[in-house]
Amino acid sequence: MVRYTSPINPAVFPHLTLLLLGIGIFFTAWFFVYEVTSTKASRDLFKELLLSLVAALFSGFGILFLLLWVGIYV
Amino acid sequence: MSSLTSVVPKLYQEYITKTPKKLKIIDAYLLYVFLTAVIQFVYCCLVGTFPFNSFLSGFISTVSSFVLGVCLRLQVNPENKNEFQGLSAERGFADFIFAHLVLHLVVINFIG
Amino acid sequence: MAKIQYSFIFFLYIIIKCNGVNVDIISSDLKLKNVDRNIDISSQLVKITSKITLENTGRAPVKYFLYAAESVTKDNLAFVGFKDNNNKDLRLVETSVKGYDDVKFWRVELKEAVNAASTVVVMAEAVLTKALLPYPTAITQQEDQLVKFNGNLYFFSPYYVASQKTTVIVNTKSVESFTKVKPFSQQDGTISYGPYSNIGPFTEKELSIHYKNNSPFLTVTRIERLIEVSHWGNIAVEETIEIEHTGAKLKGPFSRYDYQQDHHSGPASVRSYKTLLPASAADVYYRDTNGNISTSNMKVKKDTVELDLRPRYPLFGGWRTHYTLGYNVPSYEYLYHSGNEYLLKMRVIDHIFDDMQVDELITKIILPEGSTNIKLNIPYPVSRLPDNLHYTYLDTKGRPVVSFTKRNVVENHIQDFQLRYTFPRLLMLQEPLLVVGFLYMLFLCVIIYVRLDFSIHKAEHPHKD
Amino acid sequence: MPASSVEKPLNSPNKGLFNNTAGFSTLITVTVLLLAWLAGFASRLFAVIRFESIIHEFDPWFNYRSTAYMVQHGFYNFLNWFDERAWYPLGRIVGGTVYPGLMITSGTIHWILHTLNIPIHIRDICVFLAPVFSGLTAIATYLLTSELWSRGAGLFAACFIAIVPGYSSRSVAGSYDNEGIAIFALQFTYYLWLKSVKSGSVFWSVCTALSYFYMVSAWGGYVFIINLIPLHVFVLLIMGRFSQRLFVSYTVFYIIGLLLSMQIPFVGFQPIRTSEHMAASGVFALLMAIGALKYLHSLNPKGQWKQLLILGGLLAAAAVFIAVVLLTYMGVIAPWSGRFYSLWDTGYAKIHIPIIASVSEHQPTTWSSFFFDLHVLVCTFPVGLWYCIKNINDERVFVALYALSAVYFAGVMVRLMLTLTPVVCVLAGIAFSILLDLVLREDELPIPQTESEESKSLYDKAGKLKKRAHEPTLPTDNTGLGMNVRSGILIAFMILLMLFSVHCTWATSNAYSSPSIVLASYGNDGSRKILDDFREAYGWLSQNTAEDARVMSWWDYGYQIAGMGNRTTLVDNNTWNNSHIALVGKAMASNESAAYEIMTMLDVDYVLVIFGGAIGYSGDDINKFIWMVRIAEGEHPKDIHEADYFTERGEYRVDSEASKTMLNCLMYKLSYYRYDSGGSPPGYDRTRGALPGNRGFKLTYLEEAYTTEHWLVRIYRVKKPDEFNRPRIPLAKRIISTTNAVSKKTSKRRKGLLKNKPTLVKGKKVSRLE
Repeated sequence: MVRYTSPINPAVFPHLTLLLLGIGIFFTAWFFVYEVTSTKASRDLFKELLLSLVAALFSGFGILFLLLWVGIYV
Repeated sequence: MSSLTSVVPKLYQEYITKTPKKLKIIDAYLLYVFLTAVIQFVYCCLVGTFPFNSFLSGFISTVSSFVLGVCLRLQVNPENKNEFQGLSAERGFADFIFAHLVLHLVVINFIG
Repeated sequence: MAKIQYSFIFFLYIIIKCNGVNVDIISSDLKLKNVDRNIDISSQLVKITSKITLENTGRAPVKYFLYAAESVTKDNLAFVGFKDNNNKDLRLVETSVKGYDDVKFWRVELKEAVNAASTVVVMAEAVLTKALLPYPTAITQQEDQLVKFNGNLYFFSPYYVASQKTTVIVNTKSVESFTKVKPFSQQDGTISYGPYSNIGPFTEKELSIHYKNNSPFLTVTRIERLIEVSHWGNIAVEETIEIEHTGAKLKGPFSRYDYQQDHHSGPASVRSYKTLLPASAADVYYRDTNGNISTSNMKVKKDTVELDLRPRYPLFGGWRTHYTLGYNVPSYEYLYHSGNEYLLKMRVIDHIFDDMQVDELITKIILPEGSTNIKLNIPYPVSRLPDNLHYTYLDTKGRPVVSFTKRNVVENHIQDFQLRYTFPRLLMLQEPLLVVGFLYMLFLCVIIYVRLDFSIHKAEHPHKD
Repeated sequence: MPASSVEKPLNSPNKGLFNNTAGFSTLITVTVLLLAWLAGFASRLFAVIRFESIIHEFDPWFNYRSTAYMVQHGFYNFLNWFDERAWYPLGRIVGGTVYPGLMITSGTIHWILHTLNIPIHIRDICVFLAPVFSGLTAIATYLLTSELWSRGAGLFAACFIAIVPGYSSRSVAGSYDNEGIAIFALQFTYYLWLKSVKSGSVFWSVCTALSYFYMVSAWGGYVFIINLIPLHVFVLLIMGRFSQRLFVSYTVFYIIGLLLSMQIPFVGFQPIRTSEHMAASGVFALLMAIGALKYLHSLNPKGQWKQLLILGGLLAAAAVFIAVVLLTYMGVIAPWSGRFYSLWDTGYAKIHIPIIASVSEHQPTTWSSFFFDLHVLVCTFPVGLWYCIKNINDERVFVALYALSAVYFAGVMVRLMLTLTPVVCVLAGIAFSILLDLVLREDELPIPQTESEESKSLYDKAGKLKKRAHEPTLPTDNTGLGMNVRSGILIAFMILLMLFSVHCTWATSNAYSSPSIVLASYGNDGSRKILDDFREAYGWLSQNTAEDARVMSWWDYGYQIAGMGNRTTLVDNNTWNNSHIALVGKAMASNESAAYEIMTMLDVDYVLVIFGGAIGYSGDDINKFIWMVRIAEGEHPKDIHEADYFTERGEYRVDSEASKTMLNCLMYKLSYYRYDSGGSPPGYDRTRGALPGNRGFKLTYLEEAYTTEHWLVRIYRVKKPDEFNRPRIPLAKRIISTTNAVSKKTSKRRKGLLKNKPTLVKGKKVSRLE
């Protein structure tokens, strides 16, 4: 039995949060801009799905680390 | 005042000829609702308004049905196309239904 | 299923332990050659330490001996412990003896058997709570608190005691009255009795001391200790504590003027006390239902974090207060693992204030969602409460909660429990993926909404134009 | 989904041509709104950061307590909640005497979060509700302004309202009061109303009615809506702007709104029974009449219908007016309530209802507070108003009326500054947008509309995105009329906006972010010391008194005692029963033995007084005492005379020159009992700068139960009859005083509900909604 430490050092939570959330927000913005600007004809479902998936992934992990950073240890 | 008496039949004539059939149906409905309201009002004057909220909800629901009917009539009337831009007759009817939905939910709640 | 089974076995174990299926007989071979007893009644607790020299007068070696508590004290007895010469704890088992139904017995198992005609020295320690009664029961703000101690003048034992001595530490010169059985002597702060020789088994004689005791008489009426384990590297501890001043009640008015003018005013009242937290404790908060209690200081020392807690108001006799104290500790201090097997080693209860007495303790341990195979090991008997589930951030099926309760707890109970469980590491990804999934659903809704939007418009367009 | 809702108005004007810019300008709009929300939220957190997450002031404690009750016991139990902890021995039917919108809102949020397994304490939800709603208000303001003028103006308005002190004064974190959500409901209702007038759609009218319903459930200020919208309609009628759209939107809104508003138990049948609501029904009837006449006219457009129409309209109006007056006269419709009179005649309250006048927030507004609360906006909003009137249309009539009426009301009562603030923001947003438009447009001739909007939205973030904003202007250095003038104006604007945001932050942080139950004092070295005496006392009450103990205090502290101390109170901030309050005032103003009679009659166990003399806290009971005397005198003119409490020269003093009555009244004795600490000389009262005139006295009927560390709160226990040697009181006298009190209590029951603390601390807000 060895002492258990977190898989990610708590000291980097803030950096991870900012980085991941930043990327996440960028993709989210891209996604929404795409949704707004594209017309019915020019819309590409695959691109939409991909963009939203990337956005969701990054923001999801970003939010998790945000929670950890502010002290909500889930 | 004499002009008034002469005007009434003329108005009636105008109405019969100019109004589309669809609107006439609505007018019939309006008349019916109006009569219901009058009956309720007479009833409350004669008997009293005891469960006041029930009377109110009944009376107001007829009044609002009337108002909504009038609104529907206005929106459906092809003469008013310019007034209500972007509102089709179907949209008007959908709105009418929606308003009634809200109205009757509240009335049911209020009537006790 | 497995969990239920384990808890069942555990309960069975407790039941066996508590009911004292063991029946012993008092061996007539054993004799106490000498007993040196120390009764410390200077705080709110009665702490009795006795040095017992045990002699085997029989022929066969003896592996164990019995310890007894008189019927009066047995309800107040919070803790009993034995150590041998090398300061090692000895195993204790509760037991009973036929014919002595109202006496409580423990069987103390010695490390090595005592051979015939040889002696062994053991140290006994017992802590009594609520054995000091304030008398008078109500005092005014300026008065000192007087308490009465009633005990046994002789060491209570199922064996014949050849010689014994008792020292009572009162830590004050103002003793109103005390039992005088010769030989005795009173020096400043202590009263000594004995040596008395040749006292028979189960002898009781009243020892009564009435003296001034202004030490804080605080009772924790209820403490709920919540330990929440997160595998992201943190263990959160939160204690909800209700405290009552159980000394002499305050009679008459409370005067702020007197209290402020004269720092000796309210000698029996408690302005503040110190709580020691683990050295790694961080993010400490101290609040009650109305918000933060701003009157507290924190000092970080080398091996502890010392909190100087001041309740919102000074506590006089009969006054109560309640608060919540919480902090975080990093997981590597208390959590061990090998592969997916985890072991949590933490204190059942932590320090609240010196010489604390706790009426009711409830400890709850919240494990990460998905933990299975939970096994709990506690150094002394407690009653285990049914397991349940706790829901918090990003939970789906709930986190398992292990909880147990114990009454009458004192400082000697600050010991580690061990909790083993299995947790697949991959499950840690469940929480972020939940967020990701949720966000993705949101985006999908937008995608669908954008398409849906057009279909409605289409229906209307032809009519419009 | 803000993005999608913004998308539509945007796409329509720039279809095709500016497809890409459309996307980016939406992005910018959304970003600016989000930033406005964030900035508004953050600037309201001063109290939380400086102190903690805690409910502020007085009324919020009641709201919090009832929310907690609702969360614990469920909505239906809440509606039927009879609170026996208040107004002992009368009790209070809470469900029927509150606007439940606030509690329902936070209760719903709590419920949703808990179904999602987010265990946030209801207190935190209550604390942060107002800041969150300020963001929604910003969005509603944006929508309203874009409906009125342009999206650029909308962004300006949204940013203004997010941080303007006039609004944040009522919505800082912790000030959990009805106004916090009501302003959102107000703005949103107005937005929907304009939308429905514009489109004439039944759907939008119904939405207006629903939003109005939310407003009714949230705040007594809904009366403002139900009078302003009819006024709008009426003015449009007078201006000859009747249209069928107007007919549709108003009639539907009125009738459904009427029905919905009566669903709130506290409002009940008021909408058809009281004068305040009559204007709306009058306009409704008038509109019906005009609609009918118009219809007849449309059937036969020939003839002298015009005159007939006008005549008919006037006749209908006259008939409606006479009917209302008649009904009022006959008593079917209740006349205006006292508070409304005080809106017309500022002197009314002073003369007739001391309890209303005793509240600082019902004083007329001073000029400086206009500037303090609105800063640069107060100077610019007339510009917006001017432009609105210049380019008038149906909606702009509305905003003009809104502005004018709100200015009037804000002038009458400090509290109503709150209704002025949103419209000022809207108009100032319009003004700024026009001015910037003027300055920028000529620069960028090739890129019209969209670009200017974009740069405008950049400018919005006064201070934040400023640098980038200069870029588009500087490079286009063509001939324009005086580049220097223009950039000069631009820079002046920038400075103005920056000053504005600095002022907003400063005002919010210094004037409006004090929880008032936790006080902070600053030492000479800048170190901060927290004075937590209120919670110390309430904590003591809740832990160390009997569960059913009854605490007598002045009504200001009723809600706090109930909320934090969890004990029964006699009077509280819901001042519906003036005679009960007067009785407490009388007890405080009488001498000890007379007060004891009253206290035994009311079963009082403890008496709580606030005494600031030791630390120099000016809002204490001795300073409020003169209002107690006045209110008591109003109900018991035989026993209490205001003049007795003044010196012969008419001064209000506590030192040895004070009047004898003053020195022997209960309030005085409880405040100064054994008060000998403080600076030099001992017993010096730092609040009033005087040495108390009566010292060293003993209390016969009460004993000190607890006094907090800084003497701020003093609690006394009322002794039971067997605990003291009762001085002989002639039996006859006792009987008289009791019967007196009883008869007074029933004789005059005025339904004045006004509250709050009479401290006249400048710029300090006092909570109360009605």
